[in-house]
Amino acid sequence: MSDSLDAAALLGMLRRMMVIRRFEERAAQSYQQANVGGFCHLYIGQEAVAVGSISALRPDDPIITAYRDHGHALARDMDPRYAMAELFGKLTGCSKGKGGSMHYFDREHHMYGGHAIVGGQCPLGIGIAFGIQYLEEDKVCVCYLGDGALNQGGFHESMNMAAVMNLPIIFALENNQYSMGTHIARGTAAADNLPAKAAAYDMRADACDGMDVQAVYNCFAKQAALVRAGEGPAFVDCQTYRYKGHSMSDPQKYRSKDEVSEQEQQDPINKLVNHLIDNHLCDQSEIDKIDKHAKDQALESVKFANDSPETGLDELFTDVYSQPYGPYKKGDLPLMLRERDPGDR
Amino acid sequence: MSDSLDAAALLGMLRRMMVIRRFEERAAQSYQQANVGGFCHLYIGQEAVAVGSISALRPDDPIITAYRDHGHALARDMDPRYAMAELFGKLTGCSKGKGGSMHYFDREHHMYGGHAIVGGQCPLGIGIAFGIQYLEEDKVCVCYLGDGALNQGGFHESMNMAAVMNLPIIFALENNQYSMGTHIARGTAAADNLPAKAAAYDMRADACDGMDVQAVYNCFAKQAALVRAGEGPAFVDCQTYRYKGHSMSDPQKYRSKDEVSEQEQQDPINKLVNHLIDNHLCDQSEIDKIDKHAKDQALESVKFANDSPETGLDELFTDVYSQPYGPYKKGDLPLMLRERDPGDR
Amino acid sequence: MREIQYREALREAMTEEMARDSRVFLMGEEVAEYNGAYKVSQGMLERFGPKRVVDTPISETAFSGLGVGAAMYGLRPIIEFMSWSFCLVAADQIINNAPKMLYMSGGQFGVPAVFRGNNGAGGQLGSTHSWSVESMFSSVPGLKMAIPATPYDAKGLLRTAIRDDDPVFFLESERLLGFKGPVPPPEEEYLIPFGQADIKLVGTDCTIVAMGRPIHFALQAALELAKEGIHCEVIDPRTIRPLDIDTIVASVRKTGYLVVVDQSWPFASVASEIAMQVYEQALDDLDNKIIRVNNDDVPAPYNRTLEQEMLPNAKKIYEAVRAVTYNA
Amino acid sequence: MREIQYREALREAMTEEMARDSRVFLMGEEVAEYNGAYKVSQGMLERFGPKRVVDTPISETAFSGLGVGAAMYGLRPIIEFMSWSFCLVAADQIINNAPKMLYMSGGQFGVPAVFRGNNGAGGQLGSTHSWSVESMFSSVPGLKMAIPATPYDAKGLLRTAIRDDDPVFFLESERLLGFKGPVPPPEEEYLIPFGQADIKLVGTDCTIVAMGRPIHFALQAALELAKEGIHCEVIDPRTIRPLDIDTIVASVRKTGYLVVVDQSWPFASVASEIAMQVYEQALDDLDNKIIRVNNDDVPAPYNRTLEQEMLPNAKKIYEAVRAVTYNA
Ligand SMILES: Cc1ncc(C[n+]2csc(CCOP(=O)(O)OP(=O)(O)O)c2C)c(N)n1
Ligand SMILES: Cc1ncc(C[n+]2csc(CCOP(=O)(O)OP(=O)(O)O)c2C)c(N)n1
Ligand SMILES: [Mg+2]
Ligand SMILES: [Mg+2]
Repeated sequence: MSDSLDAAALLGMLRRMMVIRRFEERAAQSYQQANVGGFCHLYIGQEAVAVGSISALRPDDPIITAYRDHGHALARDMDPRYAMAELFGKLTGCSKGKGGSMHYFDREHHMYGGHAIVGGQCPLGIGIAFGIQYLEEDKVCVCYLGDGALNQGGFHESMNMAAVMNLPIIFALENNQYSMGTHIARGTAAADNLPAKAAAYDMRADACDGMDVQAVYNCFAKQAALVRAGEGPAFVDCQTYRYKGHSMSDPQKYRSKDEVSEQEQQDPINKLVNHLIDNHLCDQSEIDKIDKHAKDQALESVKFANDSPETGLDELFTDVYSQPYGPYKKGDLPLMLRERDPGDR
Repeated sequence: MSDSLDAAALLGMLRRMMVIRRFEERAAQSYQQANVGGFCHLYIGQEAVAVGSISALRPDDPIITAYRDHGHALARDMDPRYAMAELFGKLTGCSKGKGGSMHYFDREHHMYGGHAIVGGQCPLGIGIAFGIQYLEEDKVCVCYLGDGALNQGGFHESMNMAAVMNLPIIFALENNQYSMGTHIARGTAAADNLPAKAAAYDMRADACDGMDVQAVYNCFAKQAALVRAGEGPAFVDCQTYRYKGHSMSDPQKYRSKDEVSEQEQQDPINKLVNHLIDNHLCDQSEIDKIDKHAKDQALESVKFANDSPETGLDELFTDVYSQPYGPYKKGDLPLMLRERDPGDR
Repeated sequence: MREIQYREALREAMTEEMARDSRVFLMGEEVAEYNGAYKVSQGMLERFGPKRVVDTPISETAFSGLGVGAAMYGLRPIIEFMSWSFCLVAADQIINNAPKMLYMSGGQFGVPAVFRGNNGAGGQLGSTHSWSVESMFSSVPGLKMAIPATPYDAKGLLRTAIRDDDPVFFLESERLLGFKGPVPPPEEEYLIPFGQADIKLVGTDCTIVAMGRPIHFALQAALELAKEGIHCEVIDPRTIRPLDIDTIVASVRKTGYLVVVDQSWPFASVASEIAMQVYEQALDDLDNKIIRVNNDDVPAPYNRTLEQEMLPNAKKIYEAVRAVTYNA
Repeated sequence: MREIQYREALREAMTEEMARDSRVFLMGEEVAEYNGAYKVSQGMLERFGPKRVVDTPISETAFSGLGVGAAMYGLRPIIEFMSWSFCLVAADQIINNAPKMLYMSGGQFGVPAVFRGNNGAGGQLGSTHSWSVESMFSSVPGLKMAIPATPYDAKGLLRTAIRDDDPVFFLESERLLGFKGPVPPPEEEYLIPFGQADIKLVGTDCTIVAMGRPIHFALQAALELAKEGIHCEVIDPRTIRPLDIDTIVASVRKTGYLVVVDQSWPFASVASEIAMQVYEQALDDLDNKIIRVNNDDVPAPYNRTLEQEMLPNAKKIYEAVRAVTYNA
């Protein structure tokens, strides 16, 4: 536990984790009500990873992730209304309802998207890092990936190129132990020695308890500082767990209820709450207030999404080309980038 | 130096290395005379790798390699006539003139091809190894790759799957230090610590002096035995060097003449000759005889290729489908598999 | 006849072929312990064991290449892509290695592998997850391509695919997995030969060619049109490579009109090809131009209404037939 | 006008655009220290330094994805594939990520990247190294595709490609790299807009559409045919996406005959598409069926004679024109 985090900072992280948790609960509910379609992968249980790491970055450090991306967007302070509207497929969504759950983007908050092909974001991540290096900026790119992505060739090629080119990037492994129904030990050789994955590229490896937001914060603060100091890329194993199924339709026969409830004892939100109370950094009423606000925001996001008008069919042919031709038309930017209520964040 | 190799075995290896060397010289000449087209990658300098490793295998252990494949085919005792005819694009070639230099195949000798997409043979290699395991055979697959292939995603995915599934395969890295004009240290992170590439998959790593055919033999004999004993796959770094350019049109500005001639001091053929002479395992006349025979075979292969009739245009539409339809027709097997002169080997 | 689901038909085909030929195995992500991401392989691990029903890491390049290598070695792999959208990371293995090995090796090494999985949009999965690969891959010589639209076809074609000595791209439809239809009982073995179109509906006034899921939209449209006195002949080629152009041409000679439906993008599509071949062979029999109904030429959107609008739906087919037969 | 090689034209386009816009960089295998595997980028490292002319490992997935990510970040990458045949290991990055990012992000992240390299057979490289990707990839919405046949077009189109805000697939020809043609001097800046076909030869009797290297075969055939009194109009679309169908249709309206030449495989090809669109727009103006001249529908063989026979050569084009105009 670092002493660099004061109560305000911790409460900010708590607030974000709670917003994610409550948002995801509403997302699940909306999915069950058939207001959300496609695949919907919830972040519940993993909140500390996105919040801890993103809190350790500067607001303009670019991030990129896989399809389990709600948490990262919200940790980056995307307004939950735009996030929920995206799930509802509305034009008011962060990707204008064209991306859906797996494809959250937020240019203003330097979120380069959720990406749905496993491992496919890694080459993009080194591209962003290359851009930082090329433009000689003092930034760090964080590229999140699931443990399943460890087995994709694109991950390895990207690790190698990041190392060879000394790119300012952190590969943040969200190691929740499962890729769908496959435990990491079944699909990944040397699963008990993940630093070896970085050593193969002479890359710095680190690890943190991904259920402890302060541990995540400290680890990323350290690694981001090293990257900024020119020490080259890093690979961080964030040990975490997802409480819910892989997506909304997962019978979860590959793990026991006991395993899940044992992991739920490690709940990152409870852990931080306990820390705050135990150390008298705040009282329960403050926490209740934060949770209430998170719940309200989540509810409000559903209302916003519901109330948003249906998308016009003409949107089919917008945003295909930046320089349109023939049937293709210029699209408007997402509402999110055009009209933002600063009070709501 | 192992004492398991008697004079006869060593002379057999010498013979094969000399056949490769002389064959490649004729191939180069034929290329310059425009009898050979496409890309032609010579094996000169690397002979000890193919010959040492293949000599350590059983004749029916399957092998597969990249496009620099002449050496492997000849080490596997493909008749040089069929090899040269392939370069000439004749129907009498090992792949009926349809494959060319980069695509030598020999079903009888369990050579599963040269493959021209860098790293593309690795997934095929684990497929062959899977076949061995599935059929419960006592065989080992050797999958050769260049140092450039270390940076292809398919290599990593294959290493991981080989490890996870405990497949009977040896990944034989022909580390000649260059992929075209790129020195391994420029393109590959941790180039000075290649065992780390295997450690990333908890795979056994080994290395050998690829300019010393006995060292290669011993290394592969040991590793093949371990694989057969069920100890799982291995990764072997064979440190070698190519004397000639990457292909026939390489100005070679990326390395100095001194570097090349220094390496030529390590010549694998000379090394074995010296060993044989110094240890009185044979005399110079025997060596001259072997070389003479190799030269004759190479010359004869050119003559055979030249004299082979032109391929008929109807061959365009054969071998496209095993179960032909429409315009597609059944092809004859290569001459090599139909009519073989055992005396010539 | 009993009715079973499309997914059950696929499972039966695999199960029966695996029982028949010990060289056949199934490999893919979550096919074994999870019983299949879409429950296609449910129960197969239990029946055949982990040697023949094999889970893989998320390594499409490695496991599809493994299938090619194992096929060269004499096995008969069935490689499942959870979705064809995920085959793009393995494109080199499946379109360079699989279909060209026999040719490059001068006939020495064939690749009797089946690559199968969900193809086509319709589940609101967004642009990268909604591929229809028929146009892109059917242009590659050396492979075969089947695309069943019913449980009957799914079973009969998959059995043929598994027995075929060449690489077969087998395009299923996630949207159809639960679709039920008549299939003979297991003891009545049947195979559907490749290159034989099926006339799903006999008609006289306009030919509709469609493949895969859109067959059902075509039948829907035909039903509607029949009420209005336009009797469509609905033809399902069932395999795209080989393509049974003869049956299509014969139908066009009869009806004089053609609408081609294809759930991939219009440019250089299977629809373009079929239309072009009909022009080549039956120009004089056509009473009007051919109309193609494809996906709209845009990436697949997530929004449900937009996605439905983008696909070749029954409404579009209906309108195409009305438009093409206006001079009838 | 001075004459320069096709490769020099490419180099000039890159050099001038890099001088003009500091966000433009070139990345690929052997582009820097080796001066380009085919000497296209000769001297560029010296001029622009290793930051902007960047060698990569043999990691097409990583470096083409890097290009997409860098483009999202605001740079203007030129990603060189030593050959388009090697792009298949990177297919997901170039056809899933590059062309769909703008759409999936609701217009937030465009991908102004150019992917370029050698395309097409003819060098006896065998089946896996002889791809012509125009048919396969032109079906993907969100990308643009250019295919220059002359040094003039190479330079003008590549400059446009680099300035374009969308991903451009730029298909060069190894066989043409040494081909010389007139190009204005560097001080005379010119850009060739996408979607504007070029009439390479004006004629009255038959329209030949060809793209890339086969343009030269078409011109050869036209020369021969002119001697026999058949005056062909040879049209080079120059970009396949967007496709200037109007110029083609206008020509067909004039000549009444059409031969389409395409160096990719026939099934579901660009040739099928062009023919189909002409039928759609100008059926009544056609005096005969359209003939396509494609690669033979087989993998590329190594044997030189077979390979030449397989390609759409001048002889095949000549015969196609004779066949199509027999009733003229
Ligand atoms: C290349 C590819 N193959 C398969 C899939 C299907 N798929 C989606 S998520 C997933 C599991 C990924 O697990 P992991 O990377 O651990 O991420 P997590 O779901 O745990 O966040 C799979 C197999 C895909 N999207 N892309
Ligand atoms: C995927 C892919 N990218 C690029 C190429 C072009 N290429 C052919 S050989 C080669 C260098 C390979 O070097 P290495 O693996 O070390 O083998 P070596 O030539 O030294 O035997 C390259 C870049 C290719 N064939 N495949
Ligand atoms: Mg996981
Ligand atoms: Mg090398």
